[in-house]
Amino acid sequence: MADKQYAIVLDTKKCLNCKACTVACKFENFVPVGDDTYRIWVTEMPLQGKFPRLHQEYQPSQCQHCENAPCEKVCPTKATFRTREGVVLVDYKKCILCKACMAACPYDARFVSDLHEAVEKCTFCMHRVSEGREPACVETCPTKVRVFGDMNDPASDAARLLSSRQHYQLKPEKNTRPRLFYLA
Amino acid sequence: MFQSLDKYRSMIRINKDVPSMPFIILGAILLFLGFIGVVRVFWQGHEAVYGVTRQVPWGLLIATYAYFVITSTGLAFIGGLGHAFGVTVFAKMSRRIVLLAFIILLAGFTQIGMELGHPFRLLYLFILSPNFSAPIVWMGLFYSIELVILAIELYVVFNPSGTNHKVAAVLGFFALLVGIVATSNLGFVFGSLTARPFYHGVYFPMYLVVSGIAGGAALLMLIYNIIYKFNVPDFYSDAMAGLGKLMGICLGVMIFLLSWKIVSSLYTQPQDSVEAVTTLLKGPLSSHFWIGEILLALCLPVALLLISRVKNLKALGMAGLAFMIGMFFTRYDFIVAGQLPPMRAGLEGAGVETIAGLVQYSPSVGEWMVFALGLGLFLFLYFMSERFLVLDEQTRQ
Amino acid sequence: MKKNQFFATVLVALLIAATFGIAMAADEFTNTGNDNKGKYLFRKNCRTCHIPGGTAPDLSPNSKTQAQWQRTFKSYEKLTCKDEWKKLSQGDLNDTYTYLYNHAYDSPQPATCE
Amino acid sequence: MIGNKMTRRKFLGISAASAAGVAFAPALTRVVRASEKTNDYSILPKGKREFIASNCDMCVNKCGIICEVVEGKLHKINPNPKNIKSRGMLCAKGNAGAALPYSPDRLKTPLLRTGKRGEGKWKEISWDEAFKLVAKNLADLKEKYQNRSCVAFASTEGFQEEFYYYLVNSFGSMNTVRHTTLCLSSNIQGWSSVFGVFPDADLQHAEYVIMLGSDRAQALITPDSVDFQRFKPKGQKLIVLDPRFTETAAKADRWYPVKPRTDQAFVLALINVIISENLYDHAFVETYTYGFEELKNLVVEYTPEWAQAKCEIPADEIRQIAREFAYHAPRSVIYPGRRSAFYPNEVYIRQTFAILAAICGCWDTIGAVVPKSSVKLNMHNVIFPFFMLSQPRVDKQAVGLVKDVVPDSVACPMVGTGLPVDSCAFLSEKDGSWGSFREAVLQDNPYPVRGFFCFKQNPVQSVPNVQKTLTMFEKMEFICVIEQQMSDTAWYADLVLPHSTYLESWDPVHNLGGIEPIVEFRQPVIKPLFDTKTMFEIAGGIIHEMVKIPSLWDDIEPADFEAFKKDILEGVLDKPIVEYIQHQVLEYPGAFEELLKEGFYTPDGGKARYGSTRNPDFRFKTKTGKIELFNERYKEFGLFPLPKYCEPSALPGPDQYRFLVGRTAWNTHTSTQNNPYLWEIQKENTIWINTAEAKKLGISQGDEVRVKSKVSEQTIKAYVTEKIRPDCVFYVNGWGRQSPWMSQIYKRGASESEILEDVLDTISGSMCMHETFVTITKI
Repeated sequence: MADKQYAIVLDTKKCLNCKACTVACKFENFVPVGDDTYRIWVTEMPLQGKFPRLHQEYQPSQCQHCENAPCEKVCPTKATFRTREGVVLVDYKKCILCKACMAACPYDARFVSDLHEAVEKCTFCMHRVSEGREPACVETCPTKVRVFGDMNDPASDAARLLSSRQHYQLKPEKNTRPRLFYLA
Repeated sequence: MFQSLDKYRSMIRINKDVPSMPFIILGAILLFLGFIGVVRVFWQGHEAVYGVTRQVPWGLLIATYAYFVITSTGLAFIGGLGHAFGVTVFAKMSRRIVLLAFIILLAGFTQIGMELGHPFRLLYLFILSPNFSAPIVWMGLFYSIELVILAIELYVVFNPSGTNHKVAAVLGFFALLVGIVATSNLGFVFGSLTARPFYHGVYFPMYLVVSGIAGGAALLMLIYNIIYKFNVPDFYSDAMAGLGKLMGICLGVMIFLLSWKIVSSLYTQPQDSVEAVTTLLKGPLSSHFWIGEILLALCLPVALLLISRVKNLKALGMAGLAFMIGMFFTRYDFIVAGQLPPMRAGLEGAGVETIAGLVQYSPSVGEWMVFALGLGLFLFLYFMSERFLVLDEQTRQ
Repeated sequence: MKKNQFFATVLVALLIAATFGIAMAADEFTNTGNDNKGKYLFRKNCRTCHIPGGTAPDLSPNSKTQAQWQRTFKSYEKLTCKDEWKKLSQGDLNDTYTYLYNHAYDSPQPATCE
Repeated sequence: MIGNKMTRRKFLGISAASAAGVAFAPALTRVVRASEKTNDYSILPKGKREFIASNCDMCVNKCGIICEVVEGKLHKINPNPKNIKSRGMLCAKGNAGAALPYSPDRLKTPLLRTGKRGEGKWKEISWDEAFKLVAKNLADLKEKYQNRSCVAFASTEGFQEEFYYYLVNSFGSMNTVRHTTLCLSSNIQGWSSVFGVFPDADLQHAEYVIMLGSDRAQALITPDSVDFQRFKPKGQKLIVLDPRFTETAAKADRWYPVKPRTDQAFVLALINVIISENLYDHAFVETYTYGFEELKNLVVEYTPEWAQAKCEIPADEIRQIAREFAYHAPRSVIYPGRRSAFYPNEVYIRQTFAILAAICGCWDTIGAVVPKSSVKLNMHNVIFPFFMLSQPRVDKQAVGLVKDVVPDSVACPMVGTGLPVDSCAFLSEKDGSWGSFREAVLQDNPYPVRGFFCFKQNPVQSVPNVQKTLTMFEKMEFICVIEQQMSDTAWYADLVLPHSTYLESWDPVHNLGGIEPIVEFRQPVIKPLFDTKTMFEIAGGIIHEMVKIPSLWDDIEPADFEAFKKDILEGVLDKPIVEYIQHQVLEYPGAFEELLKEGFYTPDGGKARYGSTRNPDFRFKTKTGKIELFNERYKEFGLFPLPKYCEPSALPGPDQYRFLVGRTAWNTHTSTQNNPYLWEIQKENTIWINTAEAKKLGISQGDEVRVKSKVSEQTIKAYVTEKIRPDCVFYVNGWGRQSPWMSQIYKRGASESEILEDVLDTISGSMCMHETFVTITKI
């Protein structure tokens, strides 16, 4: 396991619901303005309780970069593939826009991009990561909800958070083994 | 060279008995509408013309694709029964069966061709970079083979030197087999979607095959009634009765499968499945479901078959008509229902818009136009064939 | 004698002048002048030297409290630049005072000399 | 957050997507290579790629940015991780700034009105014509009214504002009006009344934080919005009081939906408990403060039980909070807040906060409130002439002018003499009070004001009671607006001058005071896209035309005129702006190069500065030189010297709701809503109504409702929620726009400035934003 295994650890308790990450992602990745065109999002979780005893959480999310990615399995042309670092990517040139991956994704993380003429989604900003920079959403976040790092490197912030804090993944019942970890 | 063409002359005639002209004209109009749709798609792009969304990526065109190609494999199944399994009653229908199967498969291909963003890319990527874990690859492969088999079959049944029955039997067998495999793979395109429990599993591969056979029978019963103006000669009564019985059996199996699908889905887990079935039973798709799927596709044909005791050929035609209309809704419902429960709740900021917990989909004008293209192609080609080709074994003899 | 007389006269004159000056200053310098003009005068007359890196310490209205400005104006004769002061009319001095007093360190609206 | 869900429609999404695609996609043609074999993930075209450090101008925070420019086109604005003020963050607005230069709604050339005002008929003119026109109008107005102050100049903070003041001072008007009285003036005044300055909170180290009416999670302020969650010390407790369940409330350990207008009662009770239980910092009070005995006597009656009756927070919990606050002192923060005035007693509310901090010794030490330090910059010592025809501010003697907007019963208990004092007494004279300024102009008292200039401000959207603002505009013979887009104010102008964006121009450096002071500046990131100019160039252009008109200079000394031309024009405006900047940082060798590289500068590496005032000899900027618990200055002015609690003069009537205002994290005041990347987050505003009240009124989610106040009525969609007190309703500001050139947001939602009544806080001159009561009816 010499390769890095990238993951994002999220401490949603710090999320201000400020949407900085969603806008940063759009510019970084040429995602056009539009209701359906977004790679990441910040969900306002249901308000709990009755006035004046209220509680609310905010949940930023994106493509989960599943180890067992349903989208990869159903892609007829191998346009969707996993890199050695465990990042699920789309080779836009190979996409025939059958949209099977969109139907297969339990996280609704994919959409049709007019710009790429292919299905696109979060790439963990691999173009930045390969330059030694953090993904745009990670970098821009005021409170640093997201921590990006290598799970194989025990010294990385991400790995330390995972080993020291309780965490969960989204839709574990789908057996997708996401690379997005939410701190409890 | 012309001499060699001469032998085909016996295959060509102008058949004025068949009421083909209205259908040819209708087909031409639909083709024209479809052509406009195609131009729009190329001009404005898929995203602008189609009503599909991020949450409902598969819409009307997948439904119409399924509607056409599954009916085609149903026809191939019936043809195969005649050729390969000695069910001789259908042999007299073999030209129409093969022709229908071939044309309707072509119509189906127009739908998927217009639905895919890069249909031409598909042609070489299926060879250069196939992903064998993807059901779409197998579906594509088997439908392509099916098209080739049907094309050869077409050549064989229209061979003026007479049909080579051995070859026809082998081809028929493979058409039947590949058809079943292709359609069940189409079912598995959905069956593989673990994200959407309504689709997931073996139900759709089975249901699509059975309903396809019923559809093939229904289409044949309807077509014969049309070309004989609801006065099908006795010559065909045994074949028609055979079709009626076959359809009856399929309907029975369909009712059986559907009932258990619905009942099992209504249990509390998985939730998406409950929600999808609820959209059919009392949700946004309930009118389609109860009128189209239950009344037209199942109850009415069953009633007509039972009442006529599979003897009244008009009733069979009516049953076929009802089923073909109802089946359209069945296909549409099955595509849409599974996608209406959202993968993420429609909470603020989620980017998902829901009404009563469900995402919305309704086909756009552009999508209807592309459907018109497929339907028009089918009507135009088939009734042109009726008009200009010798399709009856009887008249040939 | 003559010498002494001269000195005494000068001393008396100075005393009188000083007393008069103080009395006048105390009476005349009020913060009801034109502080807009005062700002202009302060910049023109004082800030030529009282700037960072200038020949005199940097000065702004908020360099002193109101009381300190009051004292400064009362006894400007003690300042090395008193000759410059004398070139100004009483009105101009009062306007300058108004500006400095109104924007002094402990005033309701302290100002730096931007 | 608000209403984005209910307004989403697929077909709109498509049209917006394609429109935006057309607008922005050509900004860069991207190249995409994501393939398994090559491991090449680049998405940018090969070409010259630069990272240019600069400074954000999407709001007031001036966060550090690093702009990624590819082949001369701006691809992305990234946060500057080194910037100590913004702590390496960049919010949604800051990111969306990358779309600003390329906006199709930008003003591209000077526009002269040809139709009626507000009709929207414009003629493109050259800059030369525009400068001549402005100079001529200034000369004409000066001649006609024999008073330079007959032209008013509105502006708001910004790096180029100082050049606007070059224009103002070259003309000699005293009537300038800034954003302060719609902003922090009451807050600054309240804290300054005690400490002489307005401090910052050290949220990074505080163990106990009380926030009253500050939504730091949404109304983003750096570094506070970062610190209060990111660097929150383990175990830090956050107490939030707000009538709305804001994102900040969602982060709180305890949230109290405090009854509006009673925050002061809560804090007075804290002081009461802390003094009566002897929990205050004796040594600190002894050494640094003045007037403790008077304070002690005042708060005797303000028991937690008394406060509970006012603010609806249980007395036990008030007691507990007081004890906890005192226990954690000095690492306790009563958050100073950064917002406009809500109530007429706003200054006293803030004074009460400051007093609480003072008696607990939570001052100028780690984890407390800390006075801002600053980096001294080298000023341009320019002297503007003194014009004989400059009359004092029109609102100089505001007493009497503002009676209509100051309810007697409000003024009475607070102001000893019964009437407000001069509205400018507690403001920097440059700031002016919008409320009293507008009254004075409307009344032509004491003289007519007939010209109006506006730079970066948008009074039509931001000053309560928009009808009055428009009536004021009707009086004007010439209105000139300098803007980037056709704001609602620009829409009513006679001449609109297009200003360059912050990404296309040099800006002078500015010192940002704080616990860690920093100097920020801007440099051009991309070449100007259109025929726009900066305020530096505009001021120069206009002044050059002005010096050609002799009548503009007949009330100054000829020598002054010559000096003016030499000092102001030749000395500053005619030179490259870079020289101006270099002069500013002359004292710090290498600073300019550092600025070019990093976009900011700190002389000492940005160390936090504590304790500069913790010296018994330190003289605070108060009358006594001490931390004043008893304010001698107020006494002098006839105001209550202590934060005496006074009952609200006005309360919502039956069927009325108190109207609240607030912000979101993705828009700045009224200036960013038209940015497509922010618009897609929120496409219009809605009115928040408590679920139970909505039920009573028969209103369901998304219904259109009519909102009626004393001054206006509007329709807006309802957002039915548990997140607001039943007796309040809420809008987020910046919607219901009047300018059709704000293409995405024109007439979407409803405008807060239209529904708000104009009520003045007479001490700070602030507009009170929560003193409007409305009725709601379903349409």
